[in-house]
Amino acid sequence: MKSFVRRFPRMAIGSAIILAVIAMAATAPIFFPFSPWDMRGSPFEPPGSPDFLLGSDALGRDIAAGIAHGAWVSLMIGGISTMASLGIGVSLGALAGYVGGRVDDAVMRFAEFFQTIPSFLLAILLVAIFRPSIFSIIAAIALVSWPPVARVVRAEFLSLRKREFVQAAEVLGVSHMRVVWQTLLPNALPPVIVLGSLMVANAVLTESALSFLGLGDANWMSWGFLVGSGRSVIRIGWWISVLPGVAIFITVLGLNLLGEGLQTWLNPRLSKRDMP
Amino acid sequence: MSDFTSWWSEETGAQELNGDIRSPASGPSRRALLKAGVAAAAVAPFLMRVDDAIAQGITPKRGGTLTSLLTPEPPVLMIGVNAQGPTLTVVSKIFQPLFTYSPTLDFVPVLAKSWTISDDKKVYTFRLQENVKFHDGQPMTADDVIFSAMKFWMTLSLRARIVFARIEKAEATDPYTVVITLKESYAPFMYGFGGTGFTIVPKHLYDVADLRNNPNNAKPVGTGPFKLVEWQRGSFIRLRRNEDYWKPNQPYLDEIVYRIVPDSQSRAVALQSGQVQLAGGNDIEPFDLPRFQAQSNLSVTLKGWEYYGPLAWIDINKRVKPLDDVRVRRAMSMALDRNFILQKLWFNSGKVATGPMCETTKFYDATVKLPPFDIAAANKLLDEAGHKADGSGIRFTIRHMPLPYGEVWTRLSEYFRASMQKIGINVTMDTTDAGGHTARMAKWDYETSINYIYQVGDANIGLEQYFTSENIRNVAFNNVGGYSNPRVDELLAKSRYATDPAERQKLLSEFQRIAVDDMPYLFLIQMSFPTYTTKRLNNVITTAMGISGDFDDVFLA
Amino acid sequence: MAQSASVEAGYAMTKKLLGIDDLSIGLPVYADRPRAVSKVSFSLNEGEILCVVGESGSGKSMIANAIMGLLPRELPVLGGKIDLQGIDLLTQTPAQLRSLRGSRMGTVFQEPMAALNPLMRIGDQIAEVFYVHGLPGKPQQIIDLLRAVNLPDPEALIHVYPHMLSGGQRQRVVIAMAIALEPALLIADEPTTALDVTTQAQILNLIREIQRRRNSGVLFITHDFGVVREIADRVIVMKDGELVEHGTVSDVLKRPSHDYTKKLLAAVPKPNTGAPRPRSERTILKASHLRKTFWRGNKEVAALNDINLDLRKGETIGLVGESGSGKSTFARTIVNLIAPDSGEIRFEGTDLHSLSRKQWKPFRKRIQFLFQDPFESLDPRRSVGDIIAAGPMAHGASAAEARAVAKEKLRLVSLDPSALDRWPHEFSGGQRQRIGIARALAMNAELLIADEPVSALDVSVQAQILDLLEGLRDKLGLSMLFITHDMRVAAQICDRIAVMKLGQIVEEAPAREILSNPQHPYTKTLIASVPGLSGESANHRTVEAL
Amino acid sequence: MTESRLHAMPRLIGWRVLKMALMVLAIVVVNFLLIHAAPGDPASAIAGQSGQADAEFMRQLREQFGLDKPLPVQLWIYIERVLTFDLGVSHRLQRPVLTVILERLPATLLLTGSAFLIALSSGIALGVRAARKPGGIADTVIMGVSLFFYATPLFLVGIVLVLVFGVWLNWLPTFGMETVDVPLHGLARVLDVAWHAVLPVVTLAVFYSAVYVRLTRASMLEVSSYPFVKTARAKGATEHRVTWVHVLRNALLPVITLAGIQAGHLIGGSVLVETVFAWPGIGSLAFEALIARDYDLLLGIFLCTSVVVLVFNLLTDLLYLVFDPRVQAL
Repeated sequence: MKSFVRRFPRMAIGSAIILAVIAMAATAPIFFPFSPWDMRGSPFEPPGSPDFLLGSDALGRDIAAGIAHGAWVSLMIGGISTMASLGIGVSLGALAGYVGGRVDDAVMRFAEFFQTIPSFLLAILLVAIFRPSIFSIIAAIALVSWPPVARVVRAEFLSLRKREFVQAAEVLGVSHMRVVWQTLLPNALPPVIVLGSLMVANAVLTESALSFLGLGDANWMSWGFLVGSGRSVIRIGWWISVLPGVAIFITVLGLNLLGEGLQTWLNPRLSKRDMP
Repeated sequence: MSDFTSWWSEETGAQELNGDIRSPASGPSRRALLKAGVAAAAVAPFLMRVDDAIAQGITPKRGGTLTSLLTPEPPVLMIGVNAQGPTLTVVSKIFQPLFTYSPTLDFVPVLAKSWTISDDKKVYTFRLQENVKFHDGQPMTADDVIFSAMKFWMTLSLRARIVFARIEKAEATDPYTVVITLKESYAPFMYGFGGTGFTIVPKHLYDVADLRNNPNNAKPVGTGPFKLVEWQRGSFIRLRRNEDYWKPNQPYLDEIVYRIVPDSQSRAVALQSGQVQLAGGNDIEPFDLPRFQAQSNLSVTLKGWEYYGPLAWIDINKRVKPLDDVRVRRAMSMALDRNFILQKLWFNSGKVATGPMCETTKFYDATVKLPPFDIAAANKLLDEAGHKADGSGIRFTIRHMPLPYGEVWTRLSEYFRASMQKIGINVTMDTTDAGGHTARMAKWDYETSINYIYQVGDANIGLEQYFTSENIRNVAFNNVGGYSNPRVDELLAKSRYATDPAERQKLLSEFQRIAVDDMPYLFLIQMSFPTYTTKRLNNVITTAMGISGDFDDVFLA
Repeated sequence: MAQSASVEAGYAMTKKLLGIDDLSIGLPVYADRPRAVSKVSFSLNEGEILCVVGESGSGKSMIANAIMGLLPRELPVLGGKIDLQGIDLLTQTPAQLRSLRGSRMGTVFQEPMAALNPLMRIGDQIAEVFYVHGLPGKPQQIIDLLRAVNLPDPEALIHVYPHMLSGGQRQRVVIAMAIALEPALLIADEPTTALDVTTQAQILNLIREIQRRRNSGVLFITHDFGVVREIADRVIVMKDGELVEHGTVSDVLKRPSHDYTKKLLAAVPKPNTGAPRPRSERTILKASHLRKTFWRGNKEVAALNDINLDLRKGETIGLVGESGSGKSTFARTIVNLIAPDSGEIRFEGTDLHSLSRKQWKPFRKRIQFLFQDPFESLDPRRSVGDIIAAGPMAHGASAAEARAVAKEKLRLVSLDPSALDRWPHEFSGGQRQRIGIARALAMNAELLIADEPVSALDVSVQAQILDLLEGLRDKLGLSMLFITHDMRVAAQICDRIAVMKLGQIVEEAPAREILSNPQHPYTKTLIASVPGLSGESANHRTVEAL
Repeated sequence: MTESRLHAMPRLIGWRVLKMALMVLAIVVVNFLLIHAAPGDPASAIAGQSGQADAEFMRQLREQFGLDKPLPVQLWIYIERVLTFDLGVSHRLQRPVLTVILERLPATLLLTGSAFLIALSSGIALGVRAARKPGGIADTVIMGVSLFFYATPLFLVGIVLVLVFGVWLNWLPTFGMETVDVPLHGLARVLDVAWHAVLPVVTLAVFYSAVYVRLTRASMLEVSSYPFVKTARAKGATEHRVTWVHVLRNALLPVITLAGIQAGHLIGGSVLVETVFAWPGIGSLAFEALIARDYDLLLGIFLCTSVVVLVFNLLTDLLYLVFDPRVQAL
């Protein structure tokens, strides 16, 4: 453990941050056993006031409770949307890379299509069309973020297919499904895992940007909502925006560190050199 | 960002009416005053505002540029083609009405020097100013007035169409006299025929088939004290002094620049740092009001909204169970602390609502009161109505569609949800953007929502379409909630044609009482949007139109 | 230094150019031994070629890097002295070293394909050598240099980018850069290892020629005793960072004193001198009129151009050719990794080419493939047991059965059955190639297609694997198609040899016949190019070198 | 050989443009369908804005915008119009969509373009510096700062910059693109616009700069291990020359690729920045158009941004073609 921390300090810090955020989300109902929407005192109490550790917002709601409960929502949106876009991206990328030919062409054109439309604009449009709700937000984020995954998986598959151990499986008479599941996917996964951790970070940021623009789901307390709602009163209560913003920052930082750590961990060639 | 905040609009549907609009000075005294020429005594305080200023030791000063804010950017700068608040704010400097309204909703002459109304309240004779020229140098005459009323406004404006359809004929007896004859007496006529609701456009430029797409819409030509010289979309609008303005030596300002700043924080910064000298309407979020009130170089006023009379309420779809139950609606109303809303969300910019009408609106009845804020009583009422709470304390769940016009409205919806929680009503939010909001309201695809409406002086113009059963239709800004009470239909119909003010008061008082009893809407607050000015700026709010006045006497000291 | 004094005595007439004294180079903490190079001393004279021979990991390249001052940070020089014409290189400042590089010492590296900046024109890259040393570097000088390394049309070549050149051409460019300022010392670090054998011969000749013309000293690093024989004046042998033997080329090759040297020399493949095995009447694999064309960009390349081959039961045919000859394409066509455009491949009478994937499946058991790269051909994410068991399981064996088979096959290739639960990366190259063989034989294949199975291995390991394959072939009665670029390897293990060039088999005959009496001119060139066989030593090559 | 490659360029570009046109067409169709799937239409949005509506009014509006026709017909009409470069008329602004967009586009291009150039140049410079000694002080500081900006939400950066430089220090203008109270001309105007651009450009640039720093550093380290770098050192080239001539030029290739891909991101990011800083560009216009259900305008914006992205991709590919002699096709 100690040597792991010493060899992969980024990954250690990153995982520690993410575990802490998960712990915060999990313990939110214990430390804040009330809805984060409850108006529990006077508005605009600064951080450190007796009732509110991190201050209160324009309606007298507890920012600390909002951050703690919001952690769960932000992580859930990040996690589910990443899972979904990994699902789309991996299947399409695997299909393109394994089948090749016209299927490959079609999939790549499709990905190109999604990459040509500015993704944030598309996300805004999708959320507006499907009405802002947690599902439409997740769907929109997933829909705009799968192309890089598909590209990475496809590239991995293409290069793996030329590798001798994959050809060996073919020569042994292993079925397509087994080749894909047992040989190709496990070997294509490391870059996808790295990408995945960065995508969670991106999803958290995108959700907050959407909420910031007023396209969040008002039934779920999320960090983006807090930042957006506090923005117009930033001069009266800077903490309403800034503290949740710091929470976003720390989480994204943790995810990035985790991603970088994973990259060095999963890629031995980098691990020697890239370690600070 | 949702600074697509409240488009206040002066266009609001209205129905027929007869009879005249009573100014406080009625009868012979009024006629005498009008005969005396440019509306003297009744309107004197408002015409003497310059003298007022002089009396205070401030002499109007020529010159200077006024930089103001504008939110959101108007789509087009042509009166009639668009009726959003920001459009009116700008075009009111370019186009002028026959008369406007004082803060007590009396009439103040502008392009009409004077007018007389026949005893049967059917013939209105307007005497026009004689030295008025359009920005292109053409004189303004009775023909322009008749064209504007009978063609321009009739074609373009839904509300004008409803009011002006009462006109049987409009004639010019001489180049400077217009005689309007109504088919029958119509009580709110004068409230639909003045202010920004009826301004004069040049016939020689607009007497063509397609008014909406008239090329002159891009370069509006009016009679007002300012001309449009530059409009950089998304950035600013620049108005310049009309050198040939019909009031000598006016206007005082050289230029007015409206800056388009979509972000509310940036707007606040601009005001605070002195980059702009005037902000109003939705420019500044209510949260910032106390801060700016405390700032010594700024003055803040809540005046200037008497004509529009914005009233915020929670709209309820009465078809949805259990919202069809008046006891439920009353309980919901009792669970809302309007003082909290006013103080904590609107920072005291306005007053709590007492019923369906604003205090400034004609025939407001101060004796009508909403049931008091009382959570316990509200819970009791719901118990009585048979809506028992389940194990987790929830009686039932309703959906709520927030008004997507800015932060404060979102906060209001959150407050609504939290308040309903206290009486065991679970509220789920059903967010949509502005385009979707109107469409869903029109389709009756909502359970509760928030709206605010403009009363434009008279209940028969600003309110009745929200209450009468003939307005239950799939069109937004009508009775989309499906409220139907035959007595209300009858009262409002009678009030339309009643010629006697006392009778109208009686009818509308009863209407207000029923509206509170039936609670088709949860009336929240009477809003007024603060206007912020640097202290150097004078005479900004002098009429009931607020910052949508013509600014011909505004000056920078 | 004292140690090498006696060796140098015979060369007292010539001037000493480079002296290495007691040189030690460290390794990072996690390495398997403390030092990359340990107390190595030797010297090099003007006009002399000194070969440093050793297997991978022997530290031979580290010496070259240490001389150039280009050791990576984690490999520090721990002690010793490097003296170049009286300059102590280890005490030079980086700037001083820089000015020596290129001017006093030129270097040629192993990877010609990657040794040139892909974004710079050839002329500019050569001119840079002059430029960085403050010299004008006139175009004519560059053209002359390109001509000196026997590159065609040098006037046009200076405008060309590296990717348009072949590996041999690129290596010539690198040599041109190395000799541009006429350095006294030329360091060649495995300069021909990545090249085809005919190209290798040309490059060796070129280095020899340049060295003679300019009387420079060459430090030549290689793993191949054939190359040593070809080019060296003197030899030092390295093992695990230590110098184990040095002497003149004839001394070391003929009378090696150290066991390790003897072992290495013994491992050099030699033609099978035993009695030829009888040829079976039964054809197991017959390829006729096989064609395959690839598109490279917009250029058509015929990888297989009417290939005909007849492999008999129990026979081993060696398919020899240089890179791009189509030999690997042919191998992959047989196992349906590549579909031919036309022609037939009959396995015991069945045309494999026309079979569906399902129909092919039974033949997967009978025809197996052995891959070149032991580090590439095993899935890094599966255990050795799983890797070997994959074949039987794909053909319906239960996990337990397959595991039993895997265990048995591990024994067959002389690996401990405990390897089952270990991971590929825990094994050395030779061991991994054994695992590959176990995998191929897990379903009792009858025909083994071996695609360069020993090319990536060190010479001593190579010998072991060849022995193993030979043993298994005889024990199991395997038929084998053995693809290799190395005529010596083919001569050791094959009954017959087919020579491929540009998608065609130009000559096919019993191994002995091909070696002693090649018919086709290309075969002749190929055999003449085998290092250690050419030049004056070519006369006695069959006796000694092979 | 090289020359023939570049001679083939017009033909290559021709093919590419054809492919781009097909892509744009696909985008038009999909966006059209998406936008029309949204609840609400321009008529209801107009009604919403003006707070008035009756059935006749709505019908007139729908007829005026052609919304009474079946969707496939509307789509066909739209495609026909687009093919003649007629993007229709914004119902809200009462002006041709193309005019509106062309009016706003320069502001966005100025914002994103300068942010892009600043991000790219600073990112590359810092990335090179960081890669010089991995693990050194400079590397740690640069990577730390870039990670900081990489992880901070764009709008938060914007807000904080406004607070610090606009409000507390009052050094820089916080909104708009130029001073309009006093009309400026010539150089004064250019300086004025540049002055206004500082905060929005910096806000947008810091994030992308962080991206380029990280990529450049990784790429530099990767390329440093390539044999040709050793060859260059063996020639006696100075470290400076090795870094800037040999390593950097090769390390830039992936940076160019990423930069090409990020054109779309930049425009997306400009929605936020333009909103926070009241920058009169196309990003904020898009958001307004969406809110107002200004279909034609919205479609036009999507079309134009897609074209901008495609053109940008083409430019980076061309750059690649010129830069990397190995590339044969686009």
